[in-house]
Amino acid sequence: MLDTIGLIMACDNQTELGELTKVRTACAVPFAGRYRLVDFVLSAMVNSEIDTVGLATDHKFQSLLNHLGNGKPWDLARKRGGLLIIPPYSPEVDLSRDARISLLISALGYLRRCKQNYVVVADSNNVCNIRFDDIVQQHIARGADITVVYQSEKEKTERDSYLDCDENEKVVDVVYKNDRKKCTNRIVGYYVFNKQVLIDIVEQCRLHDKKSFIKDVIESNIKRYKIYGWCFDGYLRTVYDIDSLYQASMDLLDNNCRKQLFLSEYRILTKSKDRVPTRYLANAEVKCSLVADGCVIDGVVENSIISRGVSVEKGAVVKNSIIMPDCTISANATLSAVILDKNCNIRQGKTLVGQPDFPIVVGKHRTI
Amino acid sequence: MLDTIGLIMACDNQTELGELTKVRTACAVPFAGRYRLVDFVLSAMVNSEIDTVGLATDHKFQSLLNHLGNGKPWDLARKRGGLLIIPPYSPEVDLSRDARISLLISALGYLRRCKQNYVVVADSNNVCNIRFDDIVQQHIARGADITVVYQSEKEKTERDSYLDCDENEKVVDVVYKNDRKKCTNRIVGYYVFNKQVLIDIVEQCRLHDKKSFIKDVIESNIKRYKIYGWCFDGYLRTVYDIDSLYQASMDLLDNNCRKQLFLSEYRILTKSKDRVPTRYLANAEVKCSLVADGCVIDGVVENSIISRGVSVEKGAVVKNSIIMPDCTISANATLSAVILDKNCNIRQGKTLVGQPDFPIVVGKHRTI
Amino acid sequence: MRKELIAMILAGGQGSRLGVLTRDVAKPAVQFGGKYRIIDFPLTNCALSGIDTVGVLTQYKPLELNTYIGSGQPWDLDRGDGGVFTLPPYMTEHNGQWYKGTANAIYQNMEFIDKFNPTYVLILSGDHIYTMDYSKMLEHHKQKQADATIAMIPVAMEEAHRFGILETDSNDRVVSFEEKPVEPRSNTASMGIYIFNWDLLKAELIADENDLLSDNDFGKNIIPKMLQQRKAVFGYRFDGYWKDVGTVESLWQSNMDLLDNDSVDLYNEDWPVMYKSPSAAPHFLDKHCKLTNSFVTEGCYIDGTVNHSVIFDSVTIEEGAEVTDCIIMRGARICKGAKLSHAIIANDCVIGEYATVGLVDDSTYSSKYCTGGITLIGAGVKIDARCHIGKENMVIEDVKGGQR
Amino acid sequence: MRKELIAMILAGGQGSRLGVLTRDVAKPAVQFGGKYRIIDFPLTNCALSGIDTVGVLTQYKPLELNTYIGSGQPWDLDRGDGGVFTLPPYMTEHNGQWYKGTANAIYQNMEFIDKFNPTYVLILSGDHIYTMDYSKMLEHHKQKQADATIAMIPVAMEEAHRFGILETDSNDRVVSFEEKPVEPRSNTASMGIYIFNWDLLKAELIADENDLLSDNDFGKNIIPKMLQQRKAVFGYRFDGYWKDVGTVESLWQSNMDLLDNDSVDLYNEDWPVMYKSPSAAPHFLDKHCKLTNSFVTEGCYIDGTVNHSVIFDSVTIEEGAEVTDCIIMRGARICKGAKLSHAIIANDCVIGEYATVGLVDDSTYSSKYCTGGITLIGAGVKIDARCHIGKENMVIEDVKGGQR
Repeated sequence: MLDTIGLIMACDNQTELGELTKVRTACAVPFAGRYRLVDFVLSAMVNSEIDTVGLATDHKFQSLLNHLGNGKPWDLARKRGGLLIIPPYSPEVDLSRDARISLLISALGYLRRCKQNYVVVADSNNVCNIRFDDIVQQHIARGADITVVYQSEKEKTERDSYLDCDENEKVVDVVYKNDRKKCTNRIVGYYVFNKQVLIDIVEQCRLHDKKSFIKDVIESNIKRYKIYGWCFDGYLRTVYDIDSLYQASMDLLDNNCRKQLFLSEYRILTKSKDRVPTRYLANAEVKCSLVADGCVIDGVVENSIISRGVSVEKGAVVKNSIIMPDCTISANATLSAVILDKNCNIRQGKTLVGQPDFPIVVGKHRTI
Repeated sequence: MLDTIGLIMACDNQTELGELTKVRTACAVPFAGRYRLVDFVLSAMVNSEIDTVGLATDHKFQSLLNHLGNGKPWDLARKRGGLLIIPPYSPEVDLSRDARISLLISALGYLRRCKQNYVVVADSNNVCNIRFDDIVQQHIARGADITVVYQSEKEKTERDSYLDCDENEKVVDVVYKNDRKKCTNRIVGYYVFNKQVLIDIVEQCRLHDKKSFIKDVIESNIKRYKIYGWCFDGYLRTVYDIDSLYQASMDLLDNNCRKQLFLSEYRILTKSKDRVPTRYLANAEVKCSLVADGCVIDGVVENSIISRGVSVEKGAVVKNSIIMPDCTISANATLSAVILDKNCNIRQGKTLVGQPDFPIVVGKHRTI
Repeated sequence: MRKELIAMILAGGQGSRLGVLTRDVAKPAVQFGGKYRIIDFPLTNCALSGIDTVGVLTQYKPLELNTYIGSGQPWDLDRGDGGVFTLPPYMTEHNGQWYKGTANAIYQNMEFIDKFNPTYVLILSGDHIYTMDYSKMLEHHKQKQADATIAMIPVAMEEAHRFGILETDSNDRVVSFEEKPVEPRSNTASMGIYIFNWDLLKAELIADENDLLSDNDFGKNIIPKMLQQRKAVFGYRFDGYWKDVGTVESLWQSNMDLLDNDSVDLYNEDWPVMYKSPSAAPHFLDKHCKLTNSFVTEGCYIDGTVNHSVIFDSVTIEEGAEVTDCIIMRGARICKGAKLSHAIIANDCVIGEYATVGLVDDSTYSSKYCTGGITLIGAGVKIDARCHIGKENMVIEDVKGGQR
Repeated sequence: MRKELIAMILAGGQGSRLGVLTRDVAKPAVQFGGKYRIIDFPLTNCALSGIDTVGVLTQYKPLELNTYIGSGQPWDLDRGDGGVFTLPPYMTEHNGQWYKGTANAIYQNMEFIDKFNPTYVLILSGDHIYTMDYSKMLEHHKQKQADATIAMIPVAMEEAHRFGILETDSNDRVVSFEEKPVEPRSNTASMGIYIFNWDLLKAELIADENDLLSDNDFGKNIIPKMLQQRKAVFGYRFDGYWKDVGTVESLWQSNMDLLDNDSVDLYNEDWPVMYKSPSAAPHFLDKHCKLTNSFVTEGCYIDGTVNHSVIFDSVTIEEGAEVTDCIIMRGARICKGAKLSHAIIANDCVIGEYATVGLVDDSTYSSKYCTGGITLIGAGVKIDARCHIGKENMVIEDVKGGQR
């Protein structure tokens, strides 16, 4: 067993998912037909044999709580260790502050109580199948205080931060879009900390009312602590907004991406529901689509993600769309480049057409 | 199975437990050596074969969440039904409002989703071993819309409300301390509602910004709905404050009270911990005391409640006190009429003396 | 801990007529309908009928069944006071005895039943597909003040000789019972579902055990003896779907019944058939996929043509493969251009490129277990490319190229 | 699903030398130390050593043991990939066979072990009290590149003839092994804890099964044969508390060891002995209670005098009763004025007013199982008021007033 605990930061700070996060926190957004975003990071913890995991939340966590339960689906229902939900320390949310700082402050008690010496701190909005144990081992071998996971990208974006490392992968600077430096090592939101270092930094943030995770936890500590980078070269996409959610979903239709995510020896786990097998009727024509259980399909489906319990009736056409659980696409309706949240109902013959670079989002429980 | 769901209101509204509720909600206060207050109402639900139970919380619910987990210790870890934690709908708490109204508003979704037709609504600060199924059956037999459980008391107090019933036990009025009416049928905080009636009332409270549970949910509906009383004549004590907590604890030393609470066919369930048996050493002198597992006793204990994992060293004397889990009473220390919260440490030879009508309270983690 | 009713599921049989499908597992553990196992049906029925204490009597290769049942959590049967218990034969101070018959199996577990001190005991067999609310049968039992109640269903007259056949009077009282009669007197068959008053059954079991000539079987001994003694034995009419999946052909047929909507209602929200989920990603249908009138579940990759088939989880069907009227079980791979018809392909089989199963007439692997045109390929078997397995064959070992 | 190490606990034995204590339960289910059962020790050791897959081989009266183990949750052994499995003997197509010996029990479960494809297998017996980190033993096994490793402990020379006795060289390699030798060559005993390379063990088990003269026992057959073949068999020294609780006297003694702090450390936070809690209210000590040098647990009511005794849950000891050097198990009631000394009182016994147990010399119920001055009263037995049960007696049925 690793001398490591996990700390998942389940906040909406980094994401703008509009309608989809109106009644749930971002990491509870349904994804890939039967999962929620948080399943990827939780599974990664378990697959890395980290069996003590804290999940710090801020608000709107009812669906998350229902999804997680006692952690049993991830084998995290333990007497010793297991999954611990860390609700916000105080109900007042300081909106000027990066929510991740608030979550870390809420988690101080948890960090102090655990006996392990290392912490994997992780955002909850990445889609990937990663192993943290390799990173922790490298972290220990290098004698690092902090290890920051990055991904090599083609160019810089407004929203991301980038790592400038020396030839030993030691971090020398954090770089932003407007900085002249060319480096495009995108910080993906997974970190390994020596636990005491993390506690000290968070205490400082609390005392001095620091507001930004990247600036105040990482960047301003480059001199004081040994911070290393660690390059992840597998499939990884961060879900910030509707565009990246849509893109990450379409990636699932690619055999290679899907293989990296789901056909690894290390499985993505989720809460299972008793659904009947999906039933294809006489008029079904389905191609290049990912379909979950419990659906009844009698229409045309192409390049789409169909979640649990969806009905696509005769003559209906669904293309380039993401249909979340328990929606009904009635006879002869047409959807193209649409994201339907749970329990929507598209009536007979109705049409919604978006574009792949401008998908239409329909909120929960809508009938159209 | 009963056509009934449970809704537990876990708020601090009705209680003033000072130090003891600084870091936990009232119903998570340890009681009777190995329980927490919430165990009594939860067990009552399960013993009444109510297997769908919502528990609505407001803030400071970390210890409650840890205690409840997925509900397994109460046999409420179910795929269908089971225990559902209902966190506050919005983090902003309207302090002018009776928290119970806010909790009921948060629970509207849960009430609507469940198919059952009756709801047992229950406060979480009573110590008793009650059966709700008898009450529900009576409720149905009488064709009631609301049934209010009361207890016959000797006199009225400032804080309680009382039911005036006619000869058929139909409620005709709610009476307060200063009212002239003599009636002393104390409302204990357990109610049965026809679900739709409850939903309608709570919707009204939400729309018209009503603030008081007793006034706006019960009293103002006496004309509109059929409200009946139901008299509970077993042992029941409501924990409002340190005095009533102390009294309820001392009741446990009475063989008759203890028998009613713990030796019924219907058991009080709680989360169990792996503790070794309690060990009595050569100098132990223990009388009239309730002692939980995992203690080591080598001193004198009388008329006290000793919780899990407490150490009473040689020469120490503990009388008329409540010692919560994992405290140490060092050699030759003396405690009389003291309530020690968890993890306190009384050093060698130190003395704390309160009085049964003025017990001294020591907060968590104190060393004295 | 007194319970009104507890259930005992007889799950010890091999079910040898299922051929290679029960080589490694007991019959109740046989897979069904894409996601289920046969045992899911009685377990779900118990849970949804409000029965929270269930004993499962095992004997033949119980490992997979035991592991599958586990704590009973998938059926909400992981309870503090009760739950699901697997009950294998065991040794006592004096000796150990295998279960000799259905009645003897219950006899050997009287101590278990007595622990719960039930008023009634429900005896079920673990090898039928049906959904049934046992609480209604119990009501009927109580209302008739019966000593025993037998669930009964009309069957085709020409099939009647395979069942225990009942005659009842106008008050549902059983007047005659014959196990597998040569000349059936009616077409009302016993479903092998009994409710007994426990005190009475216990006395009968003890008497039966002392009768050295008895087969210790409910249908052959206990029920006829009770009738002989003029005990109040009643019938309880059931008219839903009920199928004994005891043969390769009936297993195949009952899967096809699901596709044809002539089966249990899997979509009934008040009676969801519960099971232990294997948990894989949603299935992916690739660009050459043509898929109609079929069940498909998690973890599959399909790029071929599938019609009127039940596809279990994690199956791969490659481009150009054609699967018709088949059952393809967990993890099997149907390679490019293979053609399959009227076949049951067990777990983890590989059907090589351009191989065929169930298309040609050939009796190389013919088997008495395979009737009605159905071909069966046993778990893990590899059929090499371009090999042809004939109709009504049963293959239990790899078939290499060059062999036929 | 490949596991480095899985554990197999042999829990099929009756342990007949425990007399009436194992009349209804297998020995590993016997209660110990106020809250525990013997099986808690190997299960806790497995869980805390990081072993997440454990097979428990049962055969004799397994119901209580199976129910106790349940899903394995109390030991954190309810895992998705692995967990705890109870493994009874079972029927195959050909026949059914009871476990003939320890080696045969493992032989019959080779398929189970192969499912996890482990590199090493840890064989444990379910009837010792000890805490041990098996991961350290595995390290030793790997470091020595052993084929098999046997845990060993020094015992008193005069006791050595009861054990398997080893001799090792300076490198811990085993040079001789003799099961229960008449003239022991050393006082180093096998603890019955073995680690084997699974591939090798499997071959040995198959060979052993084919040897018709073999007792199919690890100590008598497998280990001696491996030494004969000059396999690399190493010893692993253990020097903690380890006690075989195979007799009434040793069970009593090991409970007393707990009271005298000469036992396993139950207070070690890093190695908490885990168990399934029966869950009752805290115990209550009433006004006449005098209680010293004892263990007491939940649900008890004590108003009498208790010294140097282990009191299990829900025991009642009334005013004026005197209990010294006793073990009082779950739910027993010691009535007013009764006196007990050096006795084991099993579950739910009632010792009547002013009765005595273990005080007088009397051999009415004498038994070969009761030695060392210990008296044993079987579960549920009622001793009427003022009856006197002599020392070293074993009572298995109610004793009525007037009888002696």
